[in-house]
Amino acid sequence: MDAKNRIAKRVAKELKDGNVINLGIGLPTLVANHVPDGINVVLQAEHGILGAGPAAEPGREDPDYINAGGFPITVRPGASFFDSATSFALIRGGHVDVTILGALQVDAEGNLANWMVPGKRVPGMGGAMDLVVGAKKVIVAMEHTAKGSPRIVKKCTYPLTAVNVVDMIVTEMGVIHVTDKGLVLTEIAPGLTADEVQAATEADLIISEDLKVMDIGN
Amino acid sequence: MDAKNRIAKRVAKELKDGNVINLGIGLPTLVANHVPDGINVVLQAEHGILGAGPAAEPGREDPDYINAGGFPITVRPGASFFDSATSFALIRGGHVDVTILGALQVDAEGNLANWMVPGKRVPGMGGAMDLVVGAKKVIVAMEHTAKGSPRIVKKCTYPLTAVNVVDMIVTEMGVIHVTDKGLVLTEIAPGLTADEVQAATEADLIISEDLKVMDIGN
Amino acid sequence: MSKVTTATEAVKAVRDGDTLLVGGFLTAGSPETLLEKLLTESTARGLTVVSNDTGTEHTNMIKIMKQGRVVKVHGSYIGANPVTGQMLIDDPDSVVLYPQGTLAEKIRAGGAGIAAFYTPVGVGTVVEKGKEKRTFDGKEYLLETALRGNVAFIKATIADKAGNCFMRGSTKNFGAIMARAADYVVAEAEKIVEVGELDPELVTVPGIFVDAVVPSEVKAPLKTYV
Amino acid sequence: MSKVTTATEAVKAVRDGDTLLVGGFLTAGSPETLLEKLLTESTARGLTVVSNDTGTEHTNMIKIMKQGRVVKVHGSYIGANPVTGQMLIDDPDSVVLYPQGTLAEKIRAGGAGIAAFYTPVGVGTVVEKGKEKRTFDGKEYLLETALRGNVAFIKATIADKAGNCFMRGSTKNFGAIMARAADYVVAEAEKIVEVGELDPELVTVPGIFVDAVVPSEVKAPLKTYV
Repeated sequence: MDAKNRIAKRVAKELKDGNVINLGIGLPTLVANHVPDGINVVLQAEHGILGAGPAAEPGREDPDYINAGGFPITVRPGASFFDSATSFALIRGGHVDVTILGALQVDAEGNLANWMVPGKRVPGMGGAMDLVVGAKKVIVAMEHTAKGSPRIVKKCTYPLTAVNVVDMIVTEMGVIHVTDKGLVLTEIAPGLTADEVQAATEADLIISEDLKVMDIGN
Repeated sequence: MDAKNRIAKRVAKELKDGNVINLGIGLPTLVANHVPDGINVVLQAEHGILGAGPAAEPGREDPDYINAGGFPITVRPGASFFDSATSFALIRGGHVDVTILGALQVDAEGNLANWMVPGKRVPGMGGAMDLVVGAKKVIVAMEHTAKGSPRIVKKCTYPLTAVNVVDMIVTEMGVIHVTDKGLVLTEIAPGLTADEVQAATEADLIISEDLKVMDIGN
Repeated sequence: MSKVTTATEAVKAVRDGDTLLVGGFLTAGSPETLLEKLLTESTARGLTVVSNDTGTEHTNMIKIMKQGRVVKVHGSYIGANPVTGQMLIDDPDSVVLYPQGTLAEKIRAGGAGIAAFYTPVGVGTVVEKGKEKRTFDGKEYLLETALRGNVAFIKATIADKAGNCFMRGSTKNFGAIMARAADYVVAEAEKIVEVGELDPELVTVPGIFVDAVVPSEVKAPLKTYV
Repeated sequence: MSKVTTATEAVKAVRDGDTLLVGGFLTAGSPETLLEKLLTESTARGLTVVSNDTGTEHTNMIKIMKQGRVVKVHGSYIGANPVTGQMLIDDPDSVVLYPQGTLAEKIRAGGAGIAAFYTPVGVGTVVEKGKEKRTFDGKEYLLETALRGNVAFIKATIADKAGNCFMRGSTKNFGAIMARAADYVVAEAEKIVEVGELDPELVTVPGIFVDAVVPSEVKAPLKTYV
């Protein structure tokens, strides 16, 4: 399993039966492939779907059923559709249990920057600001560094998506919880040392007294 | 034709093809029976119907189709249903062309009092405040006096439904427009004099230079 | 994971001191089965009830109120329930009346994460008492804040076992928005179907908002009340 | 009274300097027929466009923008339209970006007679610049005002001749709310039926909001854009 799928698999273990979840573009979409048996989650797409399903089979695409990336999808039994105001009422109103998304930077206070890089072309924030403010739990799922440059920083320098919203960070190196005391490393990938994770992390990590090996087993 | 139906028939002449209208309880509901040929209006019911139709035939009542008075009704082709937040968004957002309702008092500034009588049991304002603030045109349809006591007053003394919202008053005695200069009597019932209308009216009436006989012809 | 249970079980969610949102407009969409069990099987008291009208003389809410279990009402038109009318006379603070659209929008805001909004309705009337007034583009508006409940009772025409609800005709009214604005939501349904049997385009209330589904067995009598 | 007309006729409603609301989320629900006629048959310029994304490289809005006819954009995600991206670089004030839910709620407010509302989204970010910040129950919110347009272009799956629209699946998105927030609304529909043929329970946009209905003849290419 590659790094991205290991991350996605670990994130999927956070999901509980009946959870309403929203998956960001890219790596987070892989989480859907790793949802444990016996756990049924309801995938929300922010432009107006509850109960989104897998990608449509080639040749059977339906242009009225797309995901938030414009990709043709299917829906599961029990799905429903609605407009964008209703959809974001749902999101802002705290009805999404878990939102999983990537980050450019996350910092020790749980601040998140994931929508623009200064000096680069600005794509817009889309629904990310709404999702992280509204969701009950925010999980950042990303590769630990950007070509060796830390993404988990003391203080975000990029424009923020939201303040103090991230609950948990899952990377190929480990699992980090955002707490009032700072970032706590609770799980670590097999074969790594806490020092190695700290070396790839700009923010100071508190090493959990109960540090476990990162759980991506069945 | 009795007084109430003469009032309703005159009000109905104000309606234009395609108008969205809301009819209050009581006398205003009679307006639906007098809509001129060739004029199609869309009846809105504030609890979530567009395209309300006549009362259901006895024995064919459908408990899921009621009007705002709890009465079983039918719907017309092209109807639609929605929740109360959507319905009042429609009302407040200015999408009702004409709202027709009764009054306890109307005054020279177009203030309306129609929801409570001090000292009597308070039924609540229901949707009346929303309707008169939101509708493009507000027509008060009522009998000119309450057992001889004027309803068209210099200044409302009952608790207001809304301030400066009434456009037009239609009674069995005549038609009065609310203008910046005050109340203008523009039409008068056959056989009455302007003095007689004034005598039944507490507020000062400006008699239109173009005073016409009240039009309840075909 | 079926959400289907009994009304007797479901009404246990209502605790002393709770705010209970009750869907329905007069008889349409009124959750009479749940209210009947709240009347007979529950002792929860000190309740705040949010309801457009608190029902009529012939529906169940008035019976619960006669038991003295409702201490506060937020509503709009209470003319069909004389007990609510009497509460207002006895203690003006015990019944808070709103323009119907303001009540609906407050509940929608409660479910939508909107703290407050500015509406033009009520300006210059008793409704503005104690509220902030503010001018936008030359027009005056009142600030109204969001309203939420601990529990909501709603009525569906059809529900699937995952809680997706279809509310037919004019029964959507307040139930459809209250379902989004309470911590625990119980839907009674005239018909309960398997997941997948309800057309996704006909879902009035998505199942994620609904915690329990019970069979609807009691109907409100069809009368004219205003 | 049929509202059916041609797209060529309908786009005449757009005048110089107008604010145009354009439904759609990427390709889903994008009114491509109307945009094509706006491109080829209209000379309206100085336009302000309100759109979630201003479409993609392969849809029609970008072509209208290349004609220099759009002077301002209100949107949320513009990553699939490089012309909008360039506008933002050339003149930061020409493109106003909002959190997607804030944009949707501003448009809903515009159609609902709500002057402004308080949302928690955007607090502590660039979005709060110039906006009132206020605390309710210990949490900070931003004041956002309503947004309306002169004309809205929306897309329906089925419309009847009175303008009642059914928008299927994920095509409802912004079109369903924009229809309520513009002075003149044009719906293009894949299928146009007689009044009475559309199930009242399937109406996404009631016909009273729609001024003109035209046949939808141009489809957005189905691609992935993000």
